[in-house]
Amino acid sequence: MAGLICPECGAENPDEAKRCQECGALLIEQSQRADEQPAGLPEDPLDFLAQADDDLPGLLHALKHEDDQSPLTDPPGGEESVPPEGDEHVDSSEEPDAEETLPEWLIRVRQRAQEEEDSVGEVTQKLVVAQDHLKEDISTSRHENFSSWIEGIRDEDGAKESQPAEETAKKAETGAEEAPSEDEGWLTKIRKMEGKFIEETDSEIKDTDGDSLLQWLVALEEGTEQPEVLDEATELADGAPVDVPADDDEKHIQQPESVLEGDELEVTQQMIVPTPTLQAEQPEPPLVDVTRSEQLQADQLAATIADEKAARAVVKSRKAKSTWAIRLIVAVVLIGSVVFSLFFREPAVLPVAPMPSQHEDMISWIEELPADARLLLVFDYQAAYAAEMALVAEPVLEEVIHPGRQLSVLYTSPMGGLLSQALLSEISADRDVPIDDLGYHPFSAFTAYQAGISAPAAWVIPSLPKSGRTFLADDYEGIILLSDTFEGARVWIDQLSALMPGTPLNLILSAQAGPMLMPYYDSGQVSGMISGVGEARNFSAAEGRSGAILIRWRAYQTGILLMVTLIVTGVLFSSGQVNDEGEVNA
Amino acid sequence: MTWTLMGWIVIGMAAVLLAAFWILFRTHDFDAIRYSAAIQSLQCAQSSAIERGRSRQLVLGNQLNGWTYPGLGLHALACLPGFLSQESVVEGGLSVAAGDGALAVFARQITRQYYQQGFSLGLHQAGVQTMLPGPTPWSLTAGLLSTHPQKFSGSMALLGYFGAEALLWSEAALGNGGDVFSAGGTLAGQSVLFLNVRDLLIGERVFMMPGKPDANRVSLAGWLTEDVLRLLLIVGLVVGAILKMVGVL
Amino acid sequence: MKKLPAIIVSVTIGLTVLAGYFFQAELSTVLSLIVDWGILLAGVAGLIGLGYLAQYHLTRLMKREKGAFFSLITLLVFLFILVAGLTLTTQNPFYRNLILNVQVSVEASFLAVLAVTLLYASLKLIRTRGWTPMSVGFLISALISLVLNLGVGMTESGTVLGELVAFWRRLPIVGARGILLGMAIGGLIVGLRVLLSMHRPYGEE
Amino acid sequence: MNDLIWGVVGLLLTIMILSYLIGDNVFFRFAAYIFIGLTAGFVAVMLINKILIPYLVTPIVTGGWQQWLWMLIPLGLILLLVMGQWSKFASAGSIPLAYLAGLTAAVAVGGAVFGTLIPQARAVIEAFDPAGWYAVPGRSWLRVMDAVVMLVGVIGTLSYFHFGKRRSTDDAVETSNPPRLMRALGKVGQVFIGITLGAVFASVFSSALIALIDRVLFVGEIILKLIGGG
Repeated sequence: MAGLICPECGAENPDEAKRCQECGALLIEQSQRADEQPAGLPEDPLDFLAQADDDLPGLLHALKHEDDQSPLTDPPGGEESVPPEGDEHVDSSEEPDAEETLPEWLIRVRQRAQEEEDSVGEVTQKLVVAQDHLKEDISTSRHENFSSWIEGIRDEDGAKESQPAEETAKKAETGAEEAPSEDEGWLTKIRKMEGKFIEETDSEIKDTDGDSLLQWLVALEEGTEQPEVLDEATELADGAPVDVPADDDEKHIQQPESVLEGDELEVTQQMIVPTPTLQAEQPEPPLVDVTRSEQLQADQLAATIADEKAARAVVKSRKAKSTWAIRLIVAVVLIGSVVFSLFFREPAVLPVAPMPSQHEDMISWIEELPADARLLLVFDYQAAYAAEMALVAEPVLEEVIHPGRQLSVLYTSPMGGLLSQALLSEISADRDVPIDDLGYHPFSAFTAYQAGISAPAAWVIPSLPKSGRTFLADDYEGIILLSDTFEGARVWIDQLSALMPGTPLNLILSAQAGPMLMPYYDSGQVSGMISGVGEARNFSAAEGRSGAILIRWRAYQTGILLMVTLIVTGVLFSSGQVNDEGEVNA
Repeated sequence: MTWTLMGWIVIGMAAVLLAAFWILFRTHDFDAIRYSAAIQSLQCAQSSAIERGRSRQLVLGNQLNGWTYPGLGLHALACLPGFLSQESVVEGGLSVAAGDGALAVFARQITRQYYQQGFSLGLHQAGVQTMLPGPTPWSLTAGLLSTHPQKFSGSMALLGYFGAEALLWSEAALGNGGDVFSAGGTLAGQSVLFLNVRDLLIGERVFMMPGKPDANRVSLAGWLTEDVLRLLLIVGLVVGAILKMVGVL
Repeated sequence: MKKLPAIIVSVTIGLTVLAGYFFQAELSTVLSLIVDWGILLAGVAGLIGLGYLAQYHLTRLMKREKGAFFSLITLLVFLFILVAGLTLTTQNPFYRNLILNVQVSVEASFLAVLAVTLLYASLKLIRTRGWTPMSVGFLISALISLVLNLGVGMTESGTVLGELVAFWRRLPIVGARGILLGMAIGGLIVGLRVLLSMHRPYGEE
Repeated sequence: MNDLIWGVVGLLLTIMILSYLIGDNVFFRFAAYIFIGLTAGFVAVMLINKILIPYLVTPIVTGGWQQWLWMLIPLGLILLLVMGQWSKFASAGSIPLAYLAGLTAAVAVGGAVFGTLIPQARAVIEAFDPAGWYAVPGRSWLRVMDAVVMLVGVIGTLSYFHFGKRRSTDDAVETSNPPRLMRALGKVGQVFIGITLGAVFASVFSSALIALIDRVLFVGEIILKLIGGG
């Protein structure tokens, strides 16, 4: 709660102080009279201000409240006569006579101005406190409070316009005379104390005859022609006559910041009077040294904020429940049909289809292999494709792995070593074939780069440490690459054709790797290839070992046909709800 | 003129063009890059995820250096700062996952330095989580699906090198009501995401990503150099085919 | 000033390795050393990445987050496999069977889940992509390729059907070649940006 | 007996992972967490056995003091990389990562040009070799068509990736479409890209289907063994 204000000099004093610290005047009377306020009112009269939005518009409402409830003119019953704050409209249909039309708070202000010598002190205190509040809340945006308050006042003005113009003009003149010059003294003293008002030259002071706050308040109430102060204020604010906005709903106060921060008192006068929209001066943007990255971050933030304001595409709600059900149905149908084909139907019996050229070339290479051939096997697939690779590789490796031949194995995935041992032990279980493990070759891009620059060194540094890499011998009769992806196979094709251009290279691929590697066969870099179970079925049938594949063949056919059916179904059903943009987000 | 020499000419020309455009854009502005609806909706998805308090997931792929798509891992790292700059307005919620140790170490280094230069290091621990859910493609999938189901409800961005397993990640995110954006992946990865990810950049368009929201000089110079090289390649293919037909080449 | 050493190291190593394509004989010795140390650093970074994994699960365990019990399982299995691998070595039959059976079963099951998800996702193709030249091409190509995967149309080369099937099998390579060429140009620019230190992914942006 | 035990282990893990089709549940997470721990442990063993030892320990142990001096460089880089994991020394980690980034970038540039750009462009151009058309008697028109379709398809695909925006001259409004020629060729490119992705999608499904069939067969066999008394 604000401290005690000295009535003499207006200085602020702590609550418990009895005498003013500045001028030594007695403070006690003041505080006791404040305590005697009627119960209905808030404990400290200044609290009106606290309730009224903490700024000067609230001050005015507070002043009006206080007048309606003060003991002097308070009719019995107290509260009722107080118009609820929100209800600004006085019933204009009643026609009060001239004296009654004046609001009681104005009459009371005048009487107190005449009876008590220092009656204005209390009002002054409220003004100063309000000014303190203003200083604290200068940062809060005033415009909203102003506009609602201004609206309220304008409504009141509207209610009063129905009165004859002369009456209001007469009141304005009397009002102006009643507050004679004896008020000037305390007002100028306060201004000097605060040191906040604009240096006015003497001539200006003369012109603003009746420049007291009270007259001004009164003039406001009369709502007659603009008081001179207002003319001055508007000119002072922007130095140019202001054009009143055409339509009503745009009436709002846009006080230029510079004026608000400047003279407090000046501010209080201007803020109360409803001024039409003023052109805000564009403050000169301060020169700030901003680095490019900060500028980018600022732009980014601005873009983010602008983007958030942008109209956002309506995000259609996802029907999670139905998609889960569809997915479950699809799973049950697929697994059910696979189970039925595997366990409840005979293995397929298929005619041997004619061999494509890449198969024929591989078979001829196998037949031409010498008995003691040295072969290099590169395992470049993950454990997920182990089953498929076993199905495709088995018919080829059965023919290739014979006693007397030597195998060297290298792999690129961590599991490659275990997978190669599992596959080779399964195929050559009954044959004694030595297998040389050349190890794990990760980071295939680095090894492919090294393979590409493997020219003999022009000079050697003897003290260099021996490389940890195992070098590939270059006298293999053949290389077999087992791969599950197009990208993995490509790395090794590039390396091996660079390292051993003369050595025949054969590919055993999963279905996923097949389609994109045909050009390597067409260009002759690869001498033979077989990819996927579809081709392996035909290859193994020609070799008379198609048992494992034929067991799975019907289930494989069922799955493929199911996919074809679903694609067509998807096209038929969803062509109606096609993506409305038409153009895809690509 | 051998093919290897032709390769060196391409590298030299690309380096000179890149440096020249980079210097040029220091003084001139250049706004002639096509509008990408996918990148725009990525920004919307991230903003709405931030507003709804949902998490954001960024996957950098499972390989730093691949041979077939060179530079895809480096490209994912180049996009990372663009995702970090959004985090300045939020208190955590972005998790960066990589399926290769080197990628994870690079990502954490970039994130830490970004916070040290820009905001405050204190935010780093609470802010962005860089992790390795699994060291192989399928263990990365297991890590994403099992440890982070609740993290899929916001927006998910897929960058770098990944295969067909990415379909499981995108279905998990879409099933949780999240938004998915993809700018990367092998041919298999892009072909499976073609089915259910609307905001998908295919082929060379994945390289539109870095810096698109706040196109800095380096990205602009890169795009313009790519356009010039692509036009030269198209002209070269046509001229080469004609010369080959007439027997000159 | 602090960034300079890192930039010098990156540009020097990069330009040396790139020059290796041209001066193969002269630089071969140095290059194999540089690549060996690169593989070593990548391996150590891989181990540090596994450290991140252990740290993540350890944090979840210490904070008793939701699912902390599962993190405990992961940490225990990780330590057991690491210690057993270093002591029993990978040639131990029990160790090999354990790794092989778990890896093959789990990864193959994930691939099986992928098969069902592909089936389900194919229903949403047109709703996601709409009718564009690309989605029409995708549809026709997927249907024909699936049928060819059944082994239909496997005829001797030289027949008309055989030639048409061979022509169709070469058609996807056209798009693949275009995509590879495009991504190679993109990869070239990304690599050059690092070599010219316009983009510094080692944390010195 | 040993096989049956491992078979039951495989059976349980398969059913727990396949239960994900019903929804995210405890069993699935249990199997996934075991799998993550096992994979991480095994990868750590492989990295130690196959990289750390042959590339770091062996050269130090078997080499002389000269080799030992050379090995100080990788040792220093590894030390900096490990120190870089603590926030205080974060900038120390930049140097080893710069080494790795430079190496990766150079391999990317070399791989892009010498591994993909040159070979693929060469393959497109060499399809127009008249000698190749008439090498195989009959249906040379098919070879010519092959070459022309390849050229048009590759050019269309590359045009689809065009980044630049069209600067419309008539009303100076910059649209977000590429130039007209690029846009027309891009439409052709879209068809070829769709054909490629469709073929790859079919092959991915074939592989996944085989894995599903294999898992169902495996589960059936183990159950039959358990019912049939092993």
